Amino acid sequence: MVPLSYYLALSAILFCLGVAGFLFKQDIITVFISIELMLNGVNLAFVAFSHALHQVAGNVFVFFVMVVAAAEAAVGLAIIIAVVRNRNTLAVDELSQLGDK
Amino acid sequence: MNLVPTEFYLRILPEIVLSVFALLIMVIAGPARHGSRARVNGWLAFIGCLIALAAVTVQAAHPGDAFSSMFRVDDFTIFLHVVLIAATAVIVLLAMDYLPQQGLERGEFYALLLFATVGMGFMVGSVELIMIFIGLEISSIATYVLCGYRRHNSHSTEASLKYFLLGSFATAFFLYGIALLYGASGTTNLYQMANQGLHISPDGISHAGLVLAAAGLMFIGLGFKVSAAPFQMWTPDVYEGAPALVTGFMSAGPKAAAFAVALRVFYVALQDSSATWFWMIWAAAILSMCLGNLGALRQTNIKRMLAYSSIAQAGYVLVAFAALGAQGASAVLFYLAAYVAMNIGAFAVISHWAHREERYVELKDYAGLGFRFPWLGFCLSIFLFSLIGVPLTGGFFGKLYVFQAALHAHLIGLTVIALLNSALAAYYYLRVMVYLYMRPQEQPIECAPFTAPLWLAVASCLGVTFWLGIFPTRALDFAVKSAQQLLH
Amino acid sequence: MPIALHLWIIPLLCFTGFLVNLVFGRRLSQRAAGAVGVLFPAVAFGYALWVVSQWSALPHPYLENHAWWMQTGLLSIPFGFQLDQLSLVMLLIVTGVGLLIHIYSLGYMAHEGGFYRFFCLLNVFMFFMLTLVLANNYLLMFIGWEGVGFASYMLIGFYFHKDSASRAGMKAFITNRIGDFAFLIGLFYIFDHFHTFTFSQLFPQVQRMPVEASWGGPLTIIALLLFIGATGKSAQIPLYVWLPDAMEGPTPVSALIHAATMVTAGVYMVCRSASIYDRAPHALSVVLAIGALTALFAASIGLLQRDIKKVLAYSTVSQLGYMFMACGAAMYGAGVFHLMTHAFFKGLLFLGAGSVIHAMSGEQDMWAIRAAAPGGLRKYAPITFITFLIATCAISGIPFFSGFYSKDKILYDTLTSGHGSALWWAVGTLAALMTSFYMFRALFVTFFADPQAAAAKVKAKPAHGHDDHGHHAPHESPKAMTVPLMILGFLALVGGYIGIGDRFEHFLDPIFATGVPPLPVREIAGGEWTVTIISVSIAVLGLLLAWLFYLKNPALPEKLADSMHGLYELVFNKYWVDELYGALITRPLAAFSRVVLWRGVDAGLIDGAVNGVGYTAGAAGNGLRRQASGNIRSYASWVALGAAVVLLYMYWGGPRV
Amino acid sequence: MQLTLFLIFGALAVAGAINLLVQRHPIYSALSLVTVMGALAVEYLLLGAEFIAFVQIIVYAGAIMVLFVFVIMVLNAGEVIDQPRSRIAAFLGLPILTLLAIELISRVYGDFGATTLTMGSPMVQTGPIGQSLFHEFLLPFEVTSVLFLVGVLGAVVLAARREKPQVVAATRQQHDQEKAMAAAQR
Amino acid sequence: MDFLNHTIVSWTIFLPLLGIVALLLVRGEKQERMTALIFTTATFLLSLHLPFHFNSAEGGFQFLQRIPWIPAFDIHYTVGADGLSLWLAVLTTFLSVLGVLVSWKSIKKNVKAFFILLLLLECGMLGVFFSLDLFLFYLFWEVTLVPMAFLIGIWGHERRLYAAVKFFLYTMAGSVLMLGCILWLYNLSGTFDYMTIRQQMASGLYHLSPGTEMWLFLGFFIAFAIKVPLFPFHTWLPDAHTEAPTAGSVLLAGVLLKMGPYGMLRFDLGLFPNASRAAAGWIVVLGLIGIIYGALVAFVQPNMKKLVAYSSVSHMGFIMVGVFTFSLIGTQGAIYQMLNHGVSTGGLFILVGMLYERRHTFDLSEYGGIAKVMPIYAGFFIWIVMSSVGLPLLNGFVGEFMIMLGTFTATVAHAHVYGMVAAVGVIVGAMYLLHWTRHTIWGELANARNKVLQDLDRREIFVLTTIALLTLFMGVASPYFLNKTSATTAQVVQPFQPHPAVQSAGLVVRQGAGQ
Repeated sequence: MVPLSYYLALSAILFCLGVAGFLFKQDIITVFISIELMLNGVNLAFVAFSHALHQVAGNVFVFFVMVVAAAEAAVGLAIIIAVVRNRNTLAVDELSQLGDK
Repeated sequence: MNLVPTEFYLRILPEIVLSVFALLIMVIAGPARHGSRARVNGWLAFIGCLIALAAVTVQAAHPGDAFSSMFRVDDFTIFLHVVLIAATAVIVLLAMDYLPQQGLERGEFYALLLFATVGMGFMVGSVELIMIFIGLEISSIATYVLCGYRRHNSHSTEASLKYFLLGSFATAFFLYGIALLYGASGTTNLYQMANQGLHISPDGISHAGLVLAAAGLMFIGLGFKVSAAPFQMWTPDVYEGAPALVTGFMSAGPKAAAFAVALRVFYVALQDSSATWFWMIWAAAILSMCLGNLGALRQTNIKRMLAYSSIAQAGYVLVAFAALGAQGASAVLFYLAAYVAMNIGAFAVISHWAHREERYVELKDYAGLGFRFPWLGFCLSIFLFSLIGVPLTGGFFGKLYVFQAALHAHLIGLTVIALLNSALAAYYYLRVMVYLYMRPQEQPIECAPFTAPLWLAVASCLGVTFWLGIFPTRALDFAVKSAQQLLH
Repeated sequence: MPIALHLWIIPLLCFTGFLVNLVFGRRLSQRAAGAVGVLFPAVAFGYALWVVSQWSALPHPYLENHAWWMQTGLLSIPFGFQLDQLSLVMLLIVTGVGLLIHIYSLGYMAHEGGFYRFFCLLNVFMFFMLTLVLANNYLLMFIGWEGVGFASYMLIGFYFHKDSASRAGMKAFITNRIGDFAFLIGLFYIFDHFHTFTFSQLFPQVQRMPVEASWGGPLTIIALLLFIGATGKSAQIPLYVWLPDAMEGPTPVSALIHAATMVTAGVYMVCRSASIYDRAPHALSVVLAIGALTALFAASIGLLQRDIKKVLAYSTVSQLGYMFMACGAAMYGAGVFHLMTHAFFKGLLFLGAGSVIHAMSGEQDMWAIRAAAPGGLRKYAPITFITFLIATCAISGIPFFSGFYSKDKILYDTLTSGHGSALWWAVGTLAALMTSFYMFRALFVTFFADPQAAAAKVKAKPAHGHDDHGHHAPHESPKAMTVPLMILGFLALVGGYIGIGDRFEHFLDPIFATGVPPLPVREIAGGEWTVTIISVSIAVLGLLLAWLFYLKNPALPEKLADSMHGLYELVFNKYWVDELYGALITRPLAAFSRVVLWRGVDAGLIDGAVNGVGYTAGAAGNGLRRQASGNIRSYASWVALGAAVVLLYMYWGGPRV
Repeated sequence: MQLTLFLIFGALAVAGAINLLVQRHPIYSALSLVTVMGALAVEYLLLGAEFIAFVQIIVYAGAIMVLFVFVIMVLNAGEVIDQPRSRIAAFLGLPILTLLAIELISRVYGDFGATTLTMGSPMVQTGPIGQSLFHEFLLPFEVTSVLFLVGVLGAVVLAARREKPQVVAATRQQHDQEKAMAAAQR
Repeated sequence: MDFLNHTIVSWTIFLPLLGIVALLLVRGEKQERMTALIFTTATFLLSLHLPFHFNSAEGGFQFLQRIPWIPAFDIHYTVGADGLSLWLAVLTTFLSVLGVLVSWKSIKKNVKAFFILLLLLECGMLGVFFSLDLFLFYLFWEVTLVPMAFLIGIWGHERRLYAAVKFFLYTMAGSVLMLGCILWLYNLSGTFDYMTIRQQMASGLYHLSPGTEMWLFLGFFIAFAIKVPLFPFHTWLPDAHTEAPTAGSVLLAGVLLKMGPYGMLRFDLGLFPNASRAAAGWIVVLGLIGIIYGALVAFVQPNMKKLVAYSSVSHMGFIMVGVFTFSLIGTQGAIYQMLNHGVSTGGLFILVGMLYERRHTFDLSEYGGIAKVMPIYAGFFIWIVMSSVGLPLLNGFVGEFMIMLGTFTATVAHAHVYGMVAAVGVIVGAMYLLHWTRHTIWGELANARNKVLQDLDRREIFVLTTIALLTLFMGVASPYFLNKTSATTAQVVQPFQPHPAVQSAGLVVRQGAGQ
């Protein structure tokens, strides 16, 4: 007997840790990974709700989220590769050529 | 298992047409990659857009829901389809001028544009959150790629990465909002949420708080996409770094689509809690206008300046958004239409003037342009005037409608701030014209020959800008009807 | 209406002259321009004479109205003219003396530049002056009032290349405007109370009102305001300062405008408003006091002036004071009488002075003239001398000359009238003494050889002369100048006789019968003869003193000046009034405008605020820009912050649904 | 029992996530994420989401994360030893995060505090999921193909090396000409 | 004729636009100048139709034309003329002709664009005066803004950019608030039609609270006050004037400033009588400050154009006082003063421009003794300065006098004080103008570069003669102009009269005067 709220809290924690990763990590790939962590947190919430509501839909949503994550990963990593080719760095803080100085 | 009824496909016909043409381009993009034959891709894409526009009429002839009520064809859908596909058509035309000039001509550009439009089509037509999310992702991913299209340029790739990372970050919030809303209501269909009322979830417990949190989270995602403050920080950098034409596209299409989604979500699904989220919109509107306009004041790069301007423009749309009701929605729609026309028009001129590798995007590069190339200068001026909100242009009538709606909703303070902002904004738009006409040029910059697609594109933007400004009745009626259908 | 006089033709004739010379003057020869300039006033004078011939057949007053000048609501102002005894007198003076001076100018201005321009302006002056005297309402009168001011301004600045001339013109105009300001407010009060400016409608209304006993009565206020206007135009204390400077203009101008006609407009206006003044005894007392004080004050300054025109200018101020004294004593007829004789003799004096200056190639300093004309100028310019002598006698009040009759009348009236008093009579008499002294001083110094001629040196500073004159030996002036001198000499001699037995005043009586019963006349011992004898002795005394000082014993004045050094300096420097005005008003105003208003308030405060808004916006924009550092994680932090705030609001701040 | 499992794997997931944060080398972060995913797969199983649990392992942890690791290898990514330059993230990051976490957790926790889930509820079978994918969710399912297409196209556009050398040369030449022209005009 | 009467206003407004089309078609600077001249002249002649066929007895709108435009907002293209707009429109067309003439030689670059903007400006200004639909009014209001800013910015002098931007932003800031108020009115009434709104406002249909009415009033008022410009909103004016080309200054001073008082009479007084009454005291005080302040600041200006610009502040102060004391005479005077100021100050700017064309400086210290080398110029100079000083028989006096008299005798509180303070303007006005005269055309011809100046040529003489004759005509024949405006003015001031008896008495023209 696990209360729904436990699952939701876990999902929120994971989501927030993802945010933290985005905010604090220094290299692009980890930042991207943090986004995946956030999505995982959301997925957990979907599944938990799906379970609580006795619906299939939530599971399907998670499926779609994964699909999206896959597409995003493909493009995102391609972008990262393009960036690295241009700049030869993976440090997020290095990528601030644009911006008001 | 029943066959899917034909109307369902007719209802998404524009998307199908666009996808088909995008695939076609992908297929022939290989053989026709370079040289004069590359132009075939562009014309193909343009024809695709025209056929898609024709398909919109087919779509319009079959109003109703499709695919388990995931997609809805109503006037709202039609209105935005017209705007978005027309915008893409213009961008395609411009690309035929821009890409060869930049040495970037490859068919994939057009395919990505069309796919992005497909995504936006689904965003505006869907009434179900997951579908909306997927549409959003399609258009976003395509746009991320387009931003980095000049892949050997560090600015372009940096912009792409910034947009991608921050965009995904914001999308995660949006998705979390969807999850919470799903949990609170047991459904992801917006109209179903509206019908059952969000106060009572299937378990019989009120989840009003959760709904509000979901509203906030979704606004973060959507606010990011429309570059509303305080989620606007990415805009200047990405707009500056992306190829000028892509910037034009980004500032128009995805923004309009995201606003459409916001309308559906907030006006339809979340209408019961409007008393709460209203203030969020209200604050975001003020912040967007002020931050956008103030930030633009001292910019020297015209793309960056227009980025800040687009933040401010989002603020004006949010003013209409805050007006609520059919009037607010129709004002949003009308303003978006006008904004798309004038902003793409402005970027058309800018992207043509940018020259190879976008060397000339600083304001000083525009010195004396107005008299050396009178038509180019004239067009840019008209678009800027429209952005300022000078009468006889679509921008003016859009603003008028926005402010009228806001005043109608007794949002006096908001309207006054918006009015003052639009006066403040005049400064930096005018500054461009100061360079165009009032400063002597420092170096003679030659202008690439004006190609037919460019003229066609600019002329249509000009035409629409004036049409919306002088004879707005038809567009206005359409917007009103769309808004009414949205709410029913 | 049996006779239509078409009075409008008279001013318009002069205006035509103005226009003709304005448009074609440059292309006309000097002779033709002069002919045009003289012809139109001549015809006007002829027309005026014809009007006189019709006099007996006319209704009194004769009125005519033409188009509306202004017409809206209650305000309707016609181009309307009025001919009555007063305006008839003025008409004749203006056209007559004016014509003579025009003719004189033909000779005087022959060698000056801008010949056509001079006649142009002289004609336009005539036009405005005639409008002033013929107007049937205050506002039309105001056209003339301002217009003559304009003409005077232009003519004072005739030698525009001289800074002093343009400065003097400006000073005249602005000082006049200060008076006009009060005049205008007086007009506003009139309209506020009576809803009309037309004499024939206004005065009957006024005449139904009682005599006011307080200072605050409407008529008193109106009368005082109008009088302030008059002090501007007629150069009374405190606004007299422009007239001496106005001598920068060509001498005929001084004669016509600043002696004979324009400056008397104030007197004319006060006389015209007799109905109002009669009911405002307080205002009358002010008029009397100001007039008497001005007479004395200006005369005292005249005592020590070295420039012949300046002497005459202060004399004019002083004589105008006499006229106001008459008005202040409610004896308007005497004022007008003096106005007329003054026009003759002062016009003559100025023309004579002009002739002298002409003879001396532009020299104006009396001592310099004396030095440059060995043996006395009278030998070289006998006609000028004789006419000048006549005029001097007239102004000094030597019996049987015109000035004697009018001035004597004024002094007598001041003493005896219910509004007058012995004090002001004494002041007037003292001024008369001074007048006699300084006029004969001028005569002696200018026309008679210095008894110490052998040793004479020009002590005076080099005088400012007319650039256009060459330097020739002293000579008599041409006919064009001497003939008007002679005519005016004749008038100055006999002009007073029409006043014998108060005939002139009785002629004017219908105008000044305002319905207020005259105050009882104060009886004095010996009646009029007492006053006359005193006046005559005073005049002779002045003559003798002048003779003593400047012919008999020329060393005496210096000794006297040394013994009363302070007083001498004070009077010689015209009581420092110009300097006082400059230090108290003109310069502080300019400095205030420049430093406080312009630099401080306008550029600093207001525009500073405007630009400050812009600057603040720009600075705010720059501040915002600093946030756009380009750092992805910073941007994400902003998004997260936004998210946190939004959620916080949704969580805590939002209205519960 | 369920609670225990939930707690164990929940703790594992959180620990993985924290490890992701703490690790300095991206490869360890990626592997930490795989840990999180695995732990979550167990949680999905606890929630009866069999299909999702396996997809999580196979597709997410298997395919997507492999892609990550692959890219990390390709780029030869190492530790980033840069000084952090985002002042706002450094100073405001933690407060913001704390605020956000408190808000989210308390909200979701508070709203469903009373709802408990029983393990007794039936497992979601793969069959119904498939059915709904081709029935109710036909449109999104079809549209994801477009999504993938875009993904592929994007990856190709951005990452593929394929420019023909002579074209590049021609482009350069043109560029140089333009520059020379501009210089001459100056 | 009937057709013409119904469409004349539109013809007048849009003939300049036709001129733009024609300009686009012709080639060659000379032909462009001629085209501009032909079209402005034609517009002027066409606009003369209005006074000749105007029914003076009718206070309402005439030559009405009404075409539905945007039904969704009940926007109509409604144009017409009444006493307020009649002469202002004629003034506009007249000054536009002069604007072309004075630009004949001074504009050397981008001639075509210059005249296009000038014609566009003319169209806008005419539209402002003729519009009877708030939407249309705002539209034309903004249309005037753009060409003016460009005229300043492109063909102006050293600090033209600053001036153009300042002009644009300052005016824009005011007009957006007006837009807000227009929309508010629309939300109240459901229409943009001026006549309908006015009628409904007057009938008290909306039950506006005094506070609301005041805000609405202020929204309109600030836009107009900036345009006037009323102290302390005036600082854009010296900059704009100093930098503008001559034609720009002429039209700016001559017409654009008039849009302020016109708007106040039409909208503020017409729609919000209660608020107008409540705010009048402050406004009159500001106007009075403007009169004296403008004059004093003008007095110390070293720059001729700034001097004239500040003189405008002073003169426009008179108009403000006349408008906001609500007397028939004062308001009539204000209307007349608008015309006078347009002609006289336009003339002054032309005079300045002619000197500038010869010497390329506005610095007062560079001049002096000009009368010696340019006697014809000096003659016109004196004439027009005198018209501005307010010499009776020239135009300036009539307006100023009526304003002061109307103010002094008005029924508002402190009317006497207002009138007296306004009359101080008579003194200070003479001060700065004569000061200017003294240092420009008078004095010694010291500067060697001034010794070779050419006197006016035929074109310049023609321009100045026109103005001079007009000042004279307007100075002596004011009833010709004011009889046509009086019925409308009576309507405007009617709500402000305390007693019906006084007001009807005010309307009766006393025919017997002087007879």
